[in-house]
Amino acid sequence: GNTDASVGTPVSSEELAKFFAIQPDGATLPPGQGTAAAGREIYAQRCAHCHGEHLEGIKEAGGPVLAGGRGSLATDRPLKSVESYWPHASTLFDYIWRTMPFDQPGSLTPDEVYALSAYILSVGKIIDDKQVLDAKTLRKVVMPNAKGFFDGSGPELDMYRINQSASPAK
Amino acid sequence: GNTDASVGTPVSSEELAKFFAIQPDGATLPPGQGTAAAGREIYAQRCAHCHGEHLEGIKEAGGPVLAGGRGSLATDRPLKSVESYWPHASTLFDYIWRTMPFDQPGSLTPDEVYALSAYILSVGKIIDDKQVLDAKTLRKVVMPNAKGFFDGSGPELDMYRINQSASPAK
Amino acid sequence: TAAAPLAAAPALAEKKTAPPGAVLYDVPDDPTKEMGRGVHEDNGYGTRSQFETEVRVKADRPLDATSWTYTPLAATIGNLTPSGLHFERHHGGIPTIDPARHELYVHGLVDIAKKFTIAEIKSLPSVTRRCFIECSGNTLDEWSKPTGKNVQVTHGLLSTTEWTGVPFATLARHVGLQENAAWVLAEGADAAVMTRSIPIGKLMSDALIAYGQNGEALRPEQGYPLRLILPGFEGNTQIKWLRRLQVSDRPFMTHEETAAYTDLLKDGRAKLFTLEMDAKSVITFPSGEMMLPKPGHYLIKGFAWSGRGRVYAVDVSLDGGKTWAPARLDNVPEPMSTVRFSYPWHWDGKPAILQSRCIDEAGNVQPTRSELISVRGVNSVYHYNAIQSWAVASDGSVSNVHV
Amino acid sequence: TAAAPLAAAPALAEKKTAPPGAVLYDVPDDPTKEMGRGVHEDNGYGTRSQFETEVRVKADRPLDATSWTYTPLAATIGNLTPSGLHFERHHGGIPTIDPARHELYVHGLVDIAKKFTIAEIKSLPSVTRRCFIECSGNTLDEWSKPTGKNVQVTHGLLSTTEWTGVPFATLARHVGLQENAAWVLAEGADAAVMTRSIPIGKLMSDALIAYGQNGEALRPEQGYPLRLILPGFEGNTQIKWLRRLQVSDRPFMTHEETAAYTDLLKDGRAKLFTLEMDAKSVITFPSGEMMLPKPGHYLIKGFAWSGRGRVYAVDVSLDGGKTWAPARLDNVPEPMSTVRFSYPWHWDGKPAILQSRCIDEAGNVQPTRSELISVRGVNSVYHYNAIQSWAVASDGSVSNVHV
Ligand code: HEC
Ligand code: HEC
Ligand SMILES: [Ca+2]
Ligand SMILES: [Ca+2]
Ligand SMILES: [Ca+2]
Ligand SMILES: [Ca+2]
Ligand SMILES: [Ca+2]
Ligand SMILES: [Ca+2]
Ligand SMILES: [Co+2]
Ligand SMILES: [Co+2]
Repeated sequence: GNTDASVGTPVSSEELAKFFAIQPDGATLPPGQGTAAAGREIYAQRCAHCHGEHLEGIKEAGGPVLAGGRGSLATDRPLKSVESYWPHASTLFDYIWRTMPFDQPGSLTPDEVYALSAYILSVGKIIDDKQVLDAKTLRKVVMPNAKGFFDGSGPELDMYRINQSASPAK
Repeated sequence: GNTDASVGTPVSSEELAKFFAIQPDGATLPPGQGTAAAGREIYAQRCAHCHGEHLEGIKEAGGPVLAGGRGSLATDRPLKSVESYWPHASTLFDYIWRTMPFDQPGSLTPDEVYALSAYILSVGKIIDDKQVLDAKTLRKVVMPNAKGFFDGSGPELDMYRINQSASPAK
Repeated sequence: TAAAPLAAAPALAEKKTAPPGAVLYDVPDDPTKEMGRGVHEDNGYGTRSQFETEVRVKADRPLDATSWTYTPLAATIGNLTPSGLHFERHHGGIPTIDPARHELYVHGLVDIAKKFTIAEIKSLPSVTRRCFIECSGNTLDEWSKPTGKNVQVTHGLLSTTEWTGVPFATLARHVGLQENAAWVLAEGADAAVMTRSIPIGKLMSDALIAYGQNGEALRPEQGYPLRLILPGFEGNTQIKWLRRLQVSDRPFMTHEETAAYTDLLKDGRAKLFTLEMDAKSVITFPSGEMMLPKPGHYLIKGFAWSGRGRVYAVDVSLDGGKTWAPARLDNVPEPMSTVRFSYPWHWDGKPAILQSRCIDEAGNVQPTRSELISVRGVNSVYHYNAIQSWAVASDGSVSNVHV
Repeated sequence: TAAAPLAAAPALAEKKTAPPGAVLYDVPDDPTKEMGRGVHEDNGYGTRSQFETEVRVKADRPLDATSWTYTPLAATIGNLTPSGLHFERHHGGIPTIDPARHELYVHGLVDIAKKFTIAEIKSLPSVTRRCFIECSGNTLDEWSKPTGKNVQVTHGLLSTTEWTGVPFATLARHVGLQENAAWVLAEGADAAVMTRSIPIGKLMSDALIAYGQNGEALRPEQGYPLRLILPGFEGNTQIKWLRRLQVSDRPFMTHEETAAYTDLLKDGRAKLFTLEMDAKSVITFPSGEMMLPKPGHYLIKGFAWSGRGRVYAVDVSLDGGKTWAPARLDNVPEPMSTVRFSYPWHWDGKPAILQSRCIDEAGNVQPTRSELISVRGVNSVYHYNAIQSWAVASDGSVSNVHV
């Protein structure tokens, strides 16, 4: 029984540099940059066969839609995409870098991820297609649905409203 | 949930006749009979290769000793055999019929089991080698160690004797 | 007599291979008349019977590496899910990880960032406890109309396991927590490098860094060699192949807690961090695709669970929710664990609609479908916990219905 | 990148086959950079990790059909024994039984003799509970001198399972018991047609006609499709492949309760019907054949159990029994079930003798070896429950000793 703090090996920040996690403030975004034009090329080569030439998704390939659906969330047929749903651009960078392309995970450089992010955001008309994305600019991107979320933790309190129309007093 | 006694199918005594279990009173011994002479022949063919020509057991074959060891139980090298240890002849009949020969279980007729029992009991000098064993005679066989057992159920009370020699008062 | 040829057992002669998880042996006519097989033919790790055929079924998805399998809930016995039948949900497939090369990093807002080997983690005092894991996407096809044909598909993203591991709080003493520590990123070593942000309060109350499952090491598809166990939280947060815990003062807003695993409401807003699984239950017998041979006595059986504490009670309705009566609880409820319930029923042969509802010790009552959709709409995807209805027709057939 | 060839993982390249119970997969250098394998490659029933190698080991016996295997007690995690590692003892080998052709007969001193199909038994209300099974021959080589080299061999005829089945009392209501019912013969459908006489009081208090083990059907070697479970009783009485219960007014004096499984004393007399397993415990870490790399902190771990109720406490001694101190109990004790205990220890590098003793809720205290042999001699064979001593030498090696 290790009853003191002796278990485990201290690690340096150099050793930790192999990990990443990008928070919404973008403070830990890596050096690098990219544009939609560069992103379009990479996308065509490494993403389009799953997500479709126009980011429309390919059902049989398993790649979901990446743009469109803006304004659809409160309708009967909500379309959730990067454009319509995602609250933070940091998530896009983090996720692509982390796990895409699905068939070659962990193979993209930061420049490529900036470029792909720029491309997807520009197709979604969230940034201008000339915009250079880097650690400084990406953190300033405001997503269309940025205010669409609220903290849903805890029990569903709406389940505890008394239905007035059903109350005998009415 | 079956809340009544409706589950299960009643069975007739004919259907139950395929089972057996011989209790010490021998009440359920089957019809049939056998002698040590007949048993010796069967034993040589079907038992000796595991239990040894002289019932001495064959370690490598896995067949335990079947006779001998009388008077050894209270010594440093007790030898437990049918002759020295078993309290009831009914058990011998039941067990041989149930499961021997080990490599051909359930293949013996009651006559063969009477004969084999007679042979093993006569080698152990428990019955005369001329004795015909059947449902009537087998139940009268008194085993040498018939009185050697007592009910051991419940906790080991001997563990609760205070050791007088270790008591300070002495 | 030697073992009879396989042909003597017609049922098996037809299918020449054993079911998954089993080995095919000759079936003697009378097993008391043939020596059985010796010990250690299995080389020391046993298999299930060749007569047991229930398996996890997989979702019909384009990519098996981001897909799921359902536990055969109607076929499991008792309250544990056998490890080989535990439901799965992977986002980058199942990695094969050598535990000798796997380490857990704990860093961020800590006094001493550290890594821990599996051996080091196993050297610390451990806790063993039972809890369910449910995917928050369980039952997601039932919002608009009855869809799943059987209970394996409607509710099979649910399993119950006895987990062994080290409390997060124990590790926290070995790294030191800084005062502003509030959220922790948990990261997996799979191809999805799966990440979720967990409130530190949850981690410090009952989280386990688990290495054991039902008495042995975690199964590969459950995170071998390490998994984060968060009793009662949605399955996706209980990071498998755990390699890293990063302590922060705020959540990370990862893909799985923004783009996915958030609950869209009618008004277009969406709920973040709906982490606890709600009070829920389901009848497993009789259930969809089953057939009651004739009127008579039947024992209705099912599971109930809640991510918000112990199950307090389960009610059963035989008339589609008009009247309710308490069921028996077949095991002592444990926090964040399933209970088995049962209810003796005499079926008179007339059409009936069977339902169950869970009440947890916090007082939460499993809602009807209309109650649920009145507050959540039908596009939430996740956290569907409405009362399930199974219709028994007069011919004895059972099907999934909405009332 | 595609999966690297097997040669990339040197440890596995050497042994071309997976350990028992596992399937061999390619081991990527970095599992986050390669898509993992998809769901359902296992056809729906999972296997353990290829890195988990512990197995049941078999006794060195002339006939594998009457032999036993030991559970690797030092390798199991938590309190359950995985079904694939449950110890075995067979007297006629493992039969392969088709459940569709298996019936349980209940007859003798009953009002209506009946047979029950497996489906009928499963239709009745069931109980799920955890208990250990220990062979009364467990530890039998330790009477005269320390013999077993490791804890798998000294104590591995012990396993803990969650069993599901129908209480005997439930069946008894379906057949009716006659007034003089006192003992019941239980009979197996194996080649040994194993039989034991069980007191009716035990059957009516907590016996189960079990069909479930750890969430699924019984494993074949544990009695598939039916086993009699008698919590706390010696393993041999818990008849596997159960096919018959014959109610009587007296015991049957079968081979296994006269010639075998009786306990010979010094005076030549022998005890019959020593059915309950006594209070017992063993340290599994550190234990025989292990090596402590250097002085320092270690967490002593072990199991304690009693067939006479719950474990109340476990004491540990570091000096061969001169002084004792209470250990932690790592799980809530359940009746007739194992508990895990642990004890934080700083080893100073000097020779030490580690012991544990179990105290059950009835007040029974596990005896020292001299206490045990003073009342039982050294030829009892069965029911050896003395305190086990493991000697830690100054080089860190651990071995089995008597003190
Ligand atoms: C082999 C198929 C495949 C390829 C190639 C691929 N993806 Fe994907 N992508 C997927 C799948 C499948 C998912 C959903 C993953 C899951 O189920 O967790 C996904 C999800 C995403 C998402 C999240 C969508 C959402 O709303 O949740 C983004 C963004 C994305 N991919 C971007 C890319 C980019 C950029 C590339 C190329 C660099 C790429 N993908 C290449 C299959 C692919
Ligand atoms: C293939 C080997 C083999 C053959 C052939 C065989 N036996 Fe056995 N016998 C055994 C084994 C092994 C045991 C112990 C069974 C156990 O472990 O439960 C045994 C046990 C016995 C015992 C009980 C001994 C004791 O004290 O417990 C008797 C009696 C016996 N056999 C009689 C017979 C007779 C009679 C035959 C022939 C008709 C026979 N055996 C043929 C292997 C054999
Ligand atoms: Ca709301
Ligand atoms: Ca005594
Ligand atoms: Ca055969
Ligand atoms: Ca601090
Ligand atoms: Ca590889
Ligand atoms: Ca009666
Ligand atoms: Co949620
Ligand atoms: Co005994």
